[in-house]
Amino acid sequence: MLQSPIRTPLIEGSKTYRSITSDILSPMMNKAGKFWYLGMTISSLAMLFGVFMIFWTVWQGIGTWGENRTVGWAFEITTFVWWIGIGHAGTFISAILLLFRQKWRNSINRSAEAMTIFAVICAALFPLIHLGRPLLTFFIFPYPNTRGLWVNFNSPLVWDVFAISTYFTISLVFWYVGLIPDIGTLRDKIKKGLKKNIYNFLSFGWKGSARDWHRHEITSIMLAAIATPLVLSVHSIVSMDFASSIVPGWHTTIFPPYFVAGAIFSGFAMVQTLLIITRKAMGLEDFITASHIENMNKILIATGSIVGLAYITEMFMAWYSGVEYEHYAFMNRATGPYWWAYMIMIGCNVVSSQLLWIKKLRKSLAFTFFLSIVINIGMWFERFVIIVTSLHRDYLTSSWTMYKPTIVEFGLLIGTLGIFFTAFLLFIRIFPVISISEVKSILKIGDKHQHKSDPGHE
Amino acid sequence: MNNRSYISISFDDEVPLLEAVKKLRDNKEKIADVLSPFPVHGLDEALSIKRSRIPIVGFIFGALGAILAFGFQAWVFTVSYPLIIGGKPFFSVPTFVPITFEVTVLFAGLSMVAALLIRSHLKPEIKFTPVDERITDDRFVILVDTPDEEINLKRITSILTGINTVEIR
Amino acid sequence: MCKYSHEGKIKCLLPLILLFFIVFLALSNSLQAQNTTKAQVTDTSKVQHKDTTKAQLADTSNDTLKHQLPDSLIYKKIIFTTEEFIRGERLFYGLVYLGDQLVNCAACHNTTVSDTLNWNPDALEISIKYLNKSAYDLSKVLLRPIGKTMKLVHKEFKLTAEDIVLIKAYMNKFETIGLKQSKPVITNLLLLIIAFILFLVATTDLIIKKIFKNRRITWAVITVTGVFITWILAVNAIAFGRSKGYAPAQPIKFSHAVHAGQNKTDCNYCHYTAKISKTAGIPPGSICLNCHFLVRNGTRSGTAEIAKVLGAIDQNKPVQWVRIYRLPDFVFFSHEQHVSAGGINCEACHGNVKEMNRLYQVPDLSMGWCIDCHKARKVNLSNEYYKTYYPDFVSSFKAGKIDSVMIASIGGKDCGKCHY
Amino acid sequence: MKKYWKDIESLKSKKEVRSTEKKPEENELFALLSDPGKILPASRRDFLKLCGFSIGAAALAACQSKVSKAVPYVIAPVELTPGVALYYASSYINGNDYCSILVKTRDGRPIKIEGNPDSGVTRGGTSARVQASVLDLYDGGRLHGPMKDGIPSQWELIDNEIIEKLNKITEEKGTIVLLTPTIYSPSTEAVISGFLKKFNGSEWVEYDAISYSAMLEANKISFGKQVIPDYRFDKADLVVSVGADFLGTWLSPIEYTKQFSSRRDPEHDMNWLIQLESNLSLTGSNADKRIQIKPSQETAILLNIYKDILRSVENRNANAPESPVDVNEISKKLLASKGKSLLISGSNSKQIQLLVNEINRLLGNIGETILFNSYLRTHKALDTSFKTLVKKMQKGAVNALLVWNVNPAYTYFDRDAFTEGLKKVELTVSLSGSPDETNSSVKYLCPDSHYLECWNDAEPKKGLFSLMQPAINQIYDTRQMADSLLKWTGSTTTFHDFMYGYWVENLMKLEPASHNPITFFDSVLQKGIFEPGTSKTEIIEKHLTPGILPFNSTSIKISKGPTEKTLEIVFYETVALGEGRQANNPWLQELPDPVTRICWDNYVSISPAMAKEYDLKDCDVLKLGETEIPVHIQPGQAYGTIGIALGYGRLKCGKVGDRVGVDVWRMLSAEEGNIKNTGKLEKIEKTGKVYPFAQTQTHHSMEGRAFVREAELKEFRANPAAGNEEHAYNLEHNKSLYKERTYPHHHWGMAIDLSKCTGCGNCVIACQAENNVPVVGKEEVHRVHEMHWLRIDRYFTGEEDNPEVVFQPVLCQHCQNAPCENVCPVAATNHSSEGLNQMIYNRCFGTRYCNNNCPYKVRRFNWFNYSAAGTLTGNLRDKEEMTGDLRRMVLNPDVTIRAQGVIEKCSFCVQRIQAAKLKAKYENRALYDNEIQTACSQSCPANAIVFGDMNDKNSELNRLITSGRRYNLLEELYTMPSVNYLTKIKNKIV
Repeated sequence: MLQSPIRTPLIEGSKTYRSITSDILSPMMNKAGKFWYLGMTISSLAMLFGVFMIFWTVWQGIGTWGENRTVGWAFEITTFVWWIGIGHAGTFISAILLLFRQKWRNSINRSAEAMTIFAVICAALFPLIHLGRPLLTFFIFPYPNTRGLWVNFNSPLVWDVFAISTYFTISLVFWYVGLIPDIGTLRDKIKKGLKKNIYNFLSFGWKGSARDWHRHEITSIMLAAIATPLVLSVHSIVSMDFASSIVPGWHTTIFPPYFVAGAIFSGFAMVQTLLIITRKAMGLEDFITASHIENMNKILIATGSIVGLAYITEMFMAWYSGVEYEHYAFMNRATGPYWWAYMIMIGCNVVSSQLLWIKKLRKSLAFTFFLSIVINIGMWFERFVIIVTSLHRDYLTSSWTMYKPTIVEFGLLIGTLGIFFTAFLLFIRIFPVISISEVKSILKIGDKHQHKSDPGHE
Repeated sequence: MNNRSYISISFDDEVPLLEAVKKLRDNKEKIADVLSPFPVHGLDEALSIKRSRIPIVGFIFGALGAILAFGFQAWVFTVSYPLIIGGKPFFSVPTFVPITFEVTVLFAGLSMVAALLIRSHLKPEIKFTPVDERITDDRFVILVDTPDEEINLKRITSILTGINTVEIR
Repeated sequence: MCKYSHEGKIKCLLPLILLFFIVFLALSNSLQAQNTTKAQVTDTSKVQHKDTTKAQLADTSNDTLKHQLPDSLIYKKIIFTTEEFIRGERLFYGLVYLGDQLVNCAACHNTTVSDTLNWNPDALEISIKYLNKSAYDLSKVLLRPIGKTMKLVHKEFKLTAEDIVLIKAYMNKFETIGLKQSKPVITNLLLLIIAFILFLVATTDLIIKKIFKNRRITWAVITVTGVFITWILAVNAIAFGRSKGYAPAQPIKFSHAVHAGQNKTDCNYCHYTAKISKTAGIPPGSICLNCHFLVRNGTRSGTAEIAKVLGAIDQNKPVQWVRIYRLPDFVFFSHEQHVSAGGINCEACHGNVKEMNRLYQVPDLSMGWCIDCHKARKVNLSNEYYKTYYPDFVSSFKAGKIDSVMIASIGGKDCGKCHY
Repeated sequence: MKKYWKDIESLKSKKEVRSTEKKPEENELFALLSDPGKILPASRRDFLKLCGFSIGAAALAACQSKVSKAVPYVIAPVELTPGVALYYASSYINGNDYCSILVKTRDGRPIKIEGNPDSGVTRGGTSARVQASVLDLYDGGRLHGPMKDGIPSQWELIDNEIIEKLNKITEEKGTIVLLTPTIYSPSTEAVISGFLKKFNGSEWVEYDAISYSAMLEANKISFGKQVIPDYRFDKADLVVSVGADFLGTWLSPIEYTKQFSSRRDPEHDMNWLIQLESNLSLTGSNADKRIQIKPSQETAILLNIYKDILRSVENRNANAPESPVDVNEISKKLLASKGKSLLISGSNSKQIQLLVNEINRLLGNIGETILFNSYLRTHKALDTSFKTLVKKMQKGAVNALLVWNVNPAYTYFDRDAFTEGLKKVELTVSLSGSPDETNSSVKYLCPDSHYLECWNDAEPKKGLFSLMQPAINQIYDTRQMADSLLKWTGSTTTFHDFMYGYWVENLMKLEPASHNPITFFDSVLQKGIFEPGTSKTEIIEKHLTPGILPFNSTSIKISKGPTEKTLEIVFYETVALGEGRQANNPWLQELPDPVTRICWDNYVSISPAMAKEYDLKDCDVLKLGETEIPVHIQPGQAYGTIGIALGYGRLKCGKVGDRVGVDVWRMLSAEEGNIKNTGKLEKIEKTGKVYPFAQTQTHHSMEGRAFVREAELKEFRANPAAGNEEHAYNLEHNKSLYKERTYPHHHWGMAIDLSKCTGCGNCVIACQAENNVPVVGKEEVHRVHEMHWLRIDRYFTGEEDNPEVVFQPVLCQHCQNAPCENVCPVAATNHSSEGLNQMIYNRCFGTRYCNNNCPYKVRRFNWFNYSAAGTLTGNLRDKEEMTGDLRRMVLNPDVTIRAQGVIEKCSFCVQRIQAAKLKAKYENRALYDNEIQTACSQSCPANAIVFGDMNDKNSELNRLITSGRRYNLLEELYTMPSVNYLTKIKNKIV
């Protein structure tokens, strides 16, 4: 393992262990500010709006959406894939960067993981409500029943169920295992009362013993080791919803890596959005430093370029395959009635992320924030382009039609954004957004007292 | 918990902690436990903690999950209720791969976490009294196992002279 | 280590007693099978009767006087005091000592909904019958019975005219309230709630409070209640929407045991469409009339039940049977297919109807039940149809390579054979 | 209310209400069927009770744990077994439309109409209108009983009043007029003549909204007979049609489609069709050559053809103006097939029809392709007689007007004159069964029963008789028209008895073998038809001498060609709605027009070139006179013409049809007494409004993809696989990684012959009726939520201004490697061991993944609660009230009603397959070829759809699928469909 001889410190400001604790725990110990309440109000209103739209959809039927005979999936699966994609950054940061020993991740992994969990919850909502008969969702699970029936293991949707539920479970467990020592800190910081009891309950009796730390680290690294293929598999399987079908524009073998890259791209963009707000709002500039943002921007360049490459490859393969349906499907994407969506996709994802080659922009927080939102919009449109433009003009020209979303569908998107931000706002008030113990362990990096070894690797 | 008595030695930084551990072990003191707010690098070797077998648990359960998932799918499609789906054969291995993988990961992950919780006696409890409330903040504590406090306290204090301790009691 | 104090022991025993109580209740409950069914039965009868009652009750108040016989003023009485009512009730339940005999009407004429088949008309039926008649008519039956059975039972009653008027006055009550439910049953829901509370208490105790020092008891409570809750939930989930054992009270006390069993009537005689149609059909009144045109007296019910059939035909009102076997409409089931083409006996699905006084649903009619039979039943390969289209099976059968072909092998497990 | 079929308890409550007015005849309802002489009075409620009796049929119920009742009959009717379908041979008569049919009834309810294969007229074919007619029976908007001044009344009271008034008028020498459409029922004609005799001075006027009176008049002049001849398209090698949509709406389309398609068999015998027209009609889209003309050019074109033919046949010359189109080719071809050709015209101008007759005479077609032995009797009305009537009415010279089944207040161009005249009539009686614009201003309403409730007979063609028998008792308190007339005449017999007498007296002698009237009548009743043969033929002389022929080409006036700017309007009937009689039928309203694919509307069709010129877009609203009407750009519409459909914009037909589309009847005019189906328009005025259509197909090109494979006859003769070369390539190159599955026992399949299919839409409605396909309404169709299991794709090929049209019925292809099956997470769709792609509705929870993955897009999702079968309540979307008690009677009890959120699709009519297999097993035999007929194949008027077992080597299906023309749709995807298409062969040989 190569280490650069001089490292820039990962944490800025002169920090002691004690000040780290008090800095990070301050939101939990103090009253929330005006902006928190404002954000909470807005996001819960959005959530309520979404809940009403869910109720309306379930009661009245999927007909309230703009979908039709030809376009059977549109807004909802677009948003589903978008959220699942966002949900990839968290585990990517915690697992893959942990395996690659990117120490800077320690400041951001907690919030990224939380984001993952909330994003997966938002995502999982869509497959549920997009069912024609959501009350029969339990049909999807292979449970023993009096009909003697199981499920169709050929179907990518069943794979999805397994992949997403596994991903959610493992992410949640990973996140919680990491939280246990920090909850211990919280428990010890709070003097008494119900709050203390609750944290006590949640801390699982963490005492910080060397053996516990050892097992904790081994478990973390092993979870990271299995979460790494998991994170790659989840979006691969989601992409198989499309790739294993017969629809021109969906039926492409490039989808798994393309989707994974896209997912990490959008996930990091969302992490950027959240962290830039969080560090500002919660005064965590010392922990989430400009170099964190820059590092993530570098990942954005990389994944953005992969995504761009995938776009080009798709086009090339469509032409090279010689299949007229493929050929038409891709021409239709770029030049058909939904050309604007395609242009938004290219503009927001490929062109904008290339701007990050400029160091000045890469280091600019304002630009990064703006860009992260642009990328998220772009990635939403990527899925929209894949789903809608492929479906609306498929094989039989007689069935070609257009798709127009309705207010209900927008409501669902807004609603999940509401759920997401409500959950995130609650999270920052309840649990430390930065992993205290992990940050403490990297406090001295860039210091004189540099440690040569890494945990759990001997 | 047991009723044995300990001498606890507190530090406010990990560097003296490591030195102290080394010295204590050199002096054949029994270190019952070391408590720290974060995993101190090098402590494992210093304490000669054996590598945990949690990965093995994970492997066994992962393998179990793989066998169960694959076997279940194969049984459903060939024995329980074979259905003709898309002209495919009943026993088509590629189809079973994704779910087999996911269940493997799920079993391995959950089993390892379960092993961690069981081995470290971590469980939800409403009443817990820590050795020192600052252990989770900025205190590092060595617990030395001792049958006779009075004598050992002196000995240990002498061993640790020169090392920046906060408190020995 | 746990120290056992006296107090501690009681504390330890408490959950055990509760547990025992639950298990006992659960067992006793499962022995008296089909609570749910009972509830249904009750509902029906209530609904059924109420409708008619109200309309007719209105009639009574106006018409009672008209219908009364002029020979005795007693029979004209329509207003009763509370005491008189109570006497009527006591008379009906045989609580009044009449000379040397106790006349208990309720002994034979049920006042509650009953699971078993009581051939005697119940209190409600009688009250409906005599609603528009005077107490004088009732007195004729009680004091001068005609039918064979009635003569035997209603022997030398020493009821006065006043008593009969009071009995009738009391009986009219059934018109409005219907029959009572037989006995209150502790439903599984109650047990489930108790078990759930115990489970919660034990779990919280285990984690938080630690009142019971002995962990083993807490664990035992958790395990047992956990198993119980799971079991109840599973059983109810499986039975959800099914009605195995459903045995509703029918408007006529028709006994399959008498007709199909004792009298050996062929199933297809009454259910004559079973062989030619997808539905087996409920026999029309005209079929009943084939025999009951002549047979007007039953050995058990006297003429009462047969009279209902004849009356229905006379008035041209079909008898409204309560349907027992019922498949959801997304299942296509053809009796013709099974009886004619498949050659299956009625008993294979409907059970031993010949011994059922009151008919009940034998199978649970779940898809698994259908499929199991399709997997196990052999195809009649001598049919020309199979010879033409399944020559491979037929030839290997003849060659002795296979000893039978199951329905499932010729597509009996295809979804689209029943669902379309 | 909506729970009717769900539980029989609701029945109970109904019955209790009824107990006060119990009728002794209740049980005899079905006796009607066994005792044909009796027509019983019964109310609608009796009928409802009857339907409730059969518990088998009530199996439409949802699974609910509440108590359900099983209510048997008191006395079981002998002929009716609950759960078993009964078929009655009958006839469909609705105005001028005729079809010989079999009525399928289940538990006393007619639920489906099938074609009667024995009929010499329609030969087992039906049309969409015939298929949909069963739904009219269950139309709650029909008149419920007799009315006086809009107030419900009693038959006896009304009868007495009418009889009294009629007698009074007769005594005072007043005029009684009976106004009907063409009546071709011999018994009814006899009843009417009895009526006319009884009431001296009464008149009978026949009035057809779509008039063929010029043809009748011309034939009177040319042939001495005022009849429509028997056109024999099956005998004609060459058909030249000038604006006659004989496959869609002209005269007797079912019969002509049967005849025409029998000659579209490239293996054997292929005819040639040239269509000259302005609108792109169904016939035009099936033509081998289509020439766009303006209606005003018809005369000139025909004169030129006449000139050519006259020159070569009789070596004479005739004057003719310059022809707007080149007719040399047509003339040459006509001359080449003398005696085997047919020239027809859809014009209602006497001189054009005379010209056509003369050309046909010159070509020697009279007696060959134009016969008079069994001439068509379904169109007999003369426009002049109605015009005279209106004039008389206006003068107040009509004292009583009895209207039956015509609606001049809506269909007559000068409707104001009619309504004005109607006010001056003392006694106005309407005998029509449904509310309409005419009978809303009539004093007495004596509603006729639906044809499925009636006894009647028909003689649609001379010498070809058929019977109509009731398949159900009167749902409402209605009485059939002939019965009313008999009653008013003073007769005590019922019409059934009258008809029976008539048949025994007049028709039995045509069948020399029969002596017993009862057996004679019963045998006819059983078959539905009586065709004693054409032994006594009447032969029109083939060659009338020119001197005698009252035809002189010089007498023909050629109207001055309108200026270039003047637009000519062509009014036409749509295939679905015709003149608008069945406008209240949601099935027909939702049937997309075969050519434009628009439903629930009419519109102005203009050509793309004109649209460009006037800067019009689809859906722009125009102002034509006082009416506002949206534009549809229709490739193939002749430049300078616009087409508008009649039969829309009704105001008083019922909830479904009211205000659907625009009423343009007023824009018609008369010329020489005959109502013209053309008009003129000086300019187009835009309103700036936009009106969206419900259009089921918005893309009209195949984009170079080989969905419909075509070849010319010449190529086909040289190479049977012409145009289908890809098939061999695909067969060779398609490979599967897996071992292919085989279906050794049964393997159901279908062949659709694109050469034969005319795209008429009959199969769409047949499928809808058989499979309980819901109606979704205009807005939902507009949102691309239509539910038809079977659709007919229509593609344009060639240039935009003069496209060729191809039709392709697309249904579930039952692929062996079905893409939909792989993706369903709950295996709600999978394959049966007999090669069917099965869809299990109760397992489906609606991911719509199968629909996405279906390359044919034949799966349909229940977007809303269309059918009231779901678990949730309060969310019903049923604008057309198809889930009402009465409408639900039409549902097929063997097919599940699909709930909200469930995918559905074509099942290959698996209920029919299963029934036929059961029958075979029961009878211990193998299946017969063609024993199993799907709803679409059974009634196809073109015999384009063949269903069968692909494993049966001797079947008709096997013959078709082994032909070189066979291919599968999108076969390059290797989905291996069980539906096979046969290439479309067009005859372009000149």
